[in-house]
Amino acid sequence: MLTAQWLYGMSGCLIAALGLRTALLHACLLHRLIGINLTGAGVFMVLIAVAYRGAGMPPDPVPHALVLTGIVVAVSATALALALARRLTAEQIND
Amino acid sequence: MSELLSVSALGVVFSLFLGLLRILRGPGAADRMLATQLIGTAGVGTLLLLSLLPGQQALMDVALILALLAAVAAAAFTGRQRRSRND
Amino acid sequence: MTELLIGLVATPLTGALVTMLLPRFATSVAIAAGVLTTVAAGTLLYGVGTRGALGYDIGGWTAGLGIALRADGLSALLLMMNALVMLAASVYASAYFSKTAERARFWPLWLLLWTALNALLLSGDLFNLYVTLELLGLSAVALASLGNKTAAVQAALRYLLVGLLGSMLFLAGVSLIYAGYGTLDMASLAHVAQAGPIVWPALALMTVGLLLKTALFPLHFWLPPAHASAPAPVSAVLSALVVKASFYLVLRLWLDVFAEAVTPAAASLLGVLGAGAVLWGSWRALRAERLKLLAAYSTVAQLGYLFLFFPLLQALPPGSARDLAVGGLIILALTHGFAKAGLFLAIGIIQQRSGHDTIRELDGTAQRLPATTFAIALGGVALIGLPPSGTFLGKWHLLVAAFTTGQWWWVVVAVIGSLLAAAYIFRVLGHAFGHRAYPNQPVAIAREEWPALLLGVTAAVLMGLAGAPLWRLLEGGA
Amino acid sequence: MIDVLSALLVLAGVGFYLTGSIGLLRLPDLYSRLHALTKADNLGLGLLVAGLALHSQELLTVLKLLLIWLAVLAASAASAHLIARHARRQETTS
Amino acid sequence: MSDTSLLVLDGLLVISLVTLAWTALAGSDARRSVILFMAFGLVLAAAWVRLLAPDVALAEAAIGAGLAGALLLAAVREQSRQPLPARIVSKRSHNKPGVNIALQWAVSVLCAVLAGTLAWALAHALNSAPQNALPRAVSANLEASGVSNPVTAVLLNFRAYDTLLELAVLLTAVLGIFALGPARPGYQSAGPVFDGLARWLVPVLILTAGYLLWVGAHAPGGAFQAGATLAAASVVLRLAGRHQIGLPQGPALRVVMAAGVGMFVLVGLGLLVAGRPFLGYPPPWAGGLILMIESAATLAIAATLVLAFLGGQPRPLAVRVARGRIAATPIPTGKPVSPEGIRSTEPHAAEACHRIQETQKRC
Repeated sequence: MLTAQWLYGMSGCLIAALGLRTALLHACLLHRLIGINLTGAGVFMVLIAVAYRGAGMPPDPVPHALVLTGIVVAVSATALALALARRLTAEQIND
Repeated sequence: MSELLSVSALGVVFSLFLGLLRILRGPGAADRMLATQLIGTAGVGTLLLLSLLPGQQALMDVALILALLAAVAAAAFTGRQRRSRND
Repeated sequence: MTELLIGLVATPLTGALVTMLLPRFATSVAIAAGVLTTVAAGTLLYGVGTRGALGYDIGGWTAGLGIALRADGLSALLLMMNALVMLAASVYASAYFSKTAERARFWPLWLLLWTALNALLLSGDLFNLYVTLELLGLSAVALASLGNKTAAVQAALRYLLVGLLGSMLFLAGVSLIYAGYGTLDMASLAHVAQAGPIVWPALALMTVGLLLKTALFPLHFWLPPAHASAPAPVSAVLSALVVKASFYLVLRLWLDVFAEAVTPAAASLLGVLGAGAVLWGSWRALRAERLKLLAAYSTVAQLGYLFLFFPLLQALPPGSARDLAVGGLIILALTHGFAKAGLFLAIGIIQQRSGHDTIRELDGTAQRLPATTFAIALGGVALIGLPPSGTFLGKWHLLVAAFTTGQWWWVVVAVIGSLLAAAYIFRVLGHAFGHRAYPNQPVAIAREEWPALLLGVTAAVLMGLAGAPLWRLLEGGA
Repeated sequence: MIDVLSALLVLAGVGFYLTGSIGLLRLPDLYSRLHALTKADNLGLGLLVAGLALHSQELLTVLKLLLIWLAVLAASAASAHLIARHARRQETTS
Repeated sequence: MSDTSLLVLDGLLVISLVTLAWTALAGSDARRSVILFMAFGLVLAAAWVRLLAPDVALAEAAIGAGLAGALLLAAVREQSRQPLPARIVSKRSHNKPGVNIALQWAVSVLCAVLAGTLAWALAHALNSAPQNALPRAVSANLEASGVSNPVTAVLLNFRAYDTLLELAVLLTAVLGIFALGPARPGYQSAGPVFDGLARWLVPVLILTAGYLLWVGAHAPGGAFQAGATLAAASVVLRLAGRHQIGLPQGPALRVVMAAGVGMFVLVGLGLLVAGRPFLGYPPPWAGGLILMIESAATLAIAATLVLAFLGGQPRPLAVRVARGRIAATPIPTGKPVSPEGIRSTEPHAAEACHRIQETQKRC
């Protein structure tokens, strides 16, 4: 049992929950997006905590690769959401 | 030496933590950005200290990226958009 | 033979790249890629039928270290449905999008969506499924926003946020599985996963995420606006295929990978939600003012029927009765895919020709667009579940399973749902055959009406006849 | 001997870091905070880099350290300037 | 490092992360939240380093803290310039307060339950013995993978198919962004200090990107980190008010966007034709093939991220380039474009913009 795994893993769960709550409840789109991104970050923390094997031990590289993929996917989704929001603002001004 | 490195790293992390308090306190966006800048620099310092521990040379690259991208973030904070397409 | 599995992903993906690089030839390239993919799906279906389940290790690495693609009867059938619906909708879209700029935007995203659907159905790896879910979600959102009206963009944005949350929950579940079992390969997980404190929460998180994407009542709130405001061919595949893809995953996880961990209470919960979807969706469809909204709510209801099977399958012991019920579930899903796609395509024609899709003002449509109206009627027959449609067959097995297991209350739900479906379909047809004499001559638009008609015929007639070979395939391939 | 010197430099650097962040926390307004911070953390990092460079044996490492220091120096000077200007502009427009 | 000091470090990092997440999510000031989110990214990068995940730390520093922050800041800036009613606020928050509070409680409880379940299951997983079969398999096959950095081996060899689909996700996002309309207006030229910053930062960023790409085979680094760094170079140019930011135009741009997926598919299908499995690199060639794919992927990732920052299809530059005022080279020529230079092309630019305005009416 490693304390670091517990610390980071559990706070990952907490951060994911906080992000999820904002993503569902907040009125402002930007906050919702940040919420979704933080949910992702929380899940990534869980994955990297699972990969950790203690100081001086090589960690499991597979979750690292998964998180890298996840980061890129998250940033592309965020970019698409921002572009949609921009378009929507423009439409609303036209109306 | 490694003990000195880790204690110093802790010291720098502590200053990072102090910067965090300023971020939380604000009051303006510029204050927060400034504190983010400090967090970036402190992060660079920590990484450099840790990179001298055996087997951690790669951290120097992380420090380099952190230093460069902190500058990009500051630029993004201050850039001014054109009002319309033709000015 | 096994190379077909990667070919089914690589063909539409390559097509997407080529249409993007050569926008001038986009339509012909896309149709060619579509035909190729359909041929591949057909060959795969034949292969699975004759040889049983197939697998392909990408990069030659054993599954677990690498990623494996797998196709059994279930996935081969769904792949075939995908291919037929996508191909029909592609032909339709080649007439629907008339401007070059529109086509240049549409085709690459369309083929990426196809790639995602195929990749999802073939993937044998939990994390890879997360990536395919995101690919499917983003391409669906991008296509849905092509409507380019405020409503479409707004609905697409909500669709995106919901989809992202869904995949995050799914990923959280996947992380737990990896933490507990150290592998992401579904075939090996099926052997080692045990009911317990790791699998239950993981399965719950993944299921909630997938149900959000499948739009199961009460998580359906995002579906009607997104499906009702997208361009017609996009609505067709969103309703017929995209929600079906995440449903397929729920099925795969509950019946296959984590079957050990499923409890009767959990299955009943899904059944109750399904019942809510059937009743609420049908009711809203009956009250809808616009055709597209009607079709979208009808999707919510029809997805509900699929979930009614879960408590029944949980109660049935393994054996021929259970296999028949599984077959009924799948035939229901397939028929809905064909019927709903045909319906949306037909609605698209009406919307384009008369400039609106308000149900009350449909009078005379039957005279002006006879073939289109016929396509709607065919889709309607399948949605209500009249014989000889596949839905009839599927619901029949639902009834049999319900009575075998003594859970007769699901039958009540199915009957009420079917009556409501009959009511909303006949409401539309009643208006379409309205008495007002229409001055115009009948119009026929081959490239748009044929796909809708063929999909309708498949749903209302062919699927009902396909029962026997389908069961054989499922038994051999599963 | 070199080890002691290097250790002293590193410790001094950490000291500057801490001073800078305390300044950031305690000083009354943005501009004085800015001043304190840029001086302190650049010096802090500079001393740190000097200490670490003395300690390290490889030339490549030393060069990389120097590059990082220069990067931070220039980036933080420029960004402090930009942030100050931004804040100034906000003040005048509001 | 001793156990105690590690514990103190962990404590500080975790407290910072949770506090930053909490404050970034609270409140209604979008700019404040974005800055806090960026700070969260910085601290998260430190946490990845602490957990011995330097590859992830690199990506987080470049994408999480740097580019995602720039993206969100640009969006905030644009939003804050709109009149208030046009800002995107969902209508739900304005109607009945009673329903609202009930909804808030329900969602909060739901999230707490989800987090609790997640934590409970994680506790069970962490309590059991760690699963080491897969990491062992990775190190056993590392030799044959063509690279010596295990993370790169997983990303581009063992699980290369994931990476292929992930590049497809990026491509989809940028095609979707393109379909939504033209890019947001550029930035004002920012004066000498910013120009000075850009003039040295851009080449250093480009060099660093190349270095990360190269080093990824045997040390932390690789296509994502390199792509993000390269994109940052372009973003800096954009922020400095340049019009030419290193993005190719027209068909060439589409080629670059498709390059990542394209190279992957080409290599995969080529190997298939040669009788090997899809993406099954022959070990002696693996290193070279991976570097080839990664180079193409770097360009595609960089182009995609820059386009995401622009927020739409870039405006045609043909007019200005034809007049020879701005060289069409990706790397800055060292001579910044003066404000006068831009102003003198104004009529042409205005003409080009007029066409775009017809489709979007308001910029």
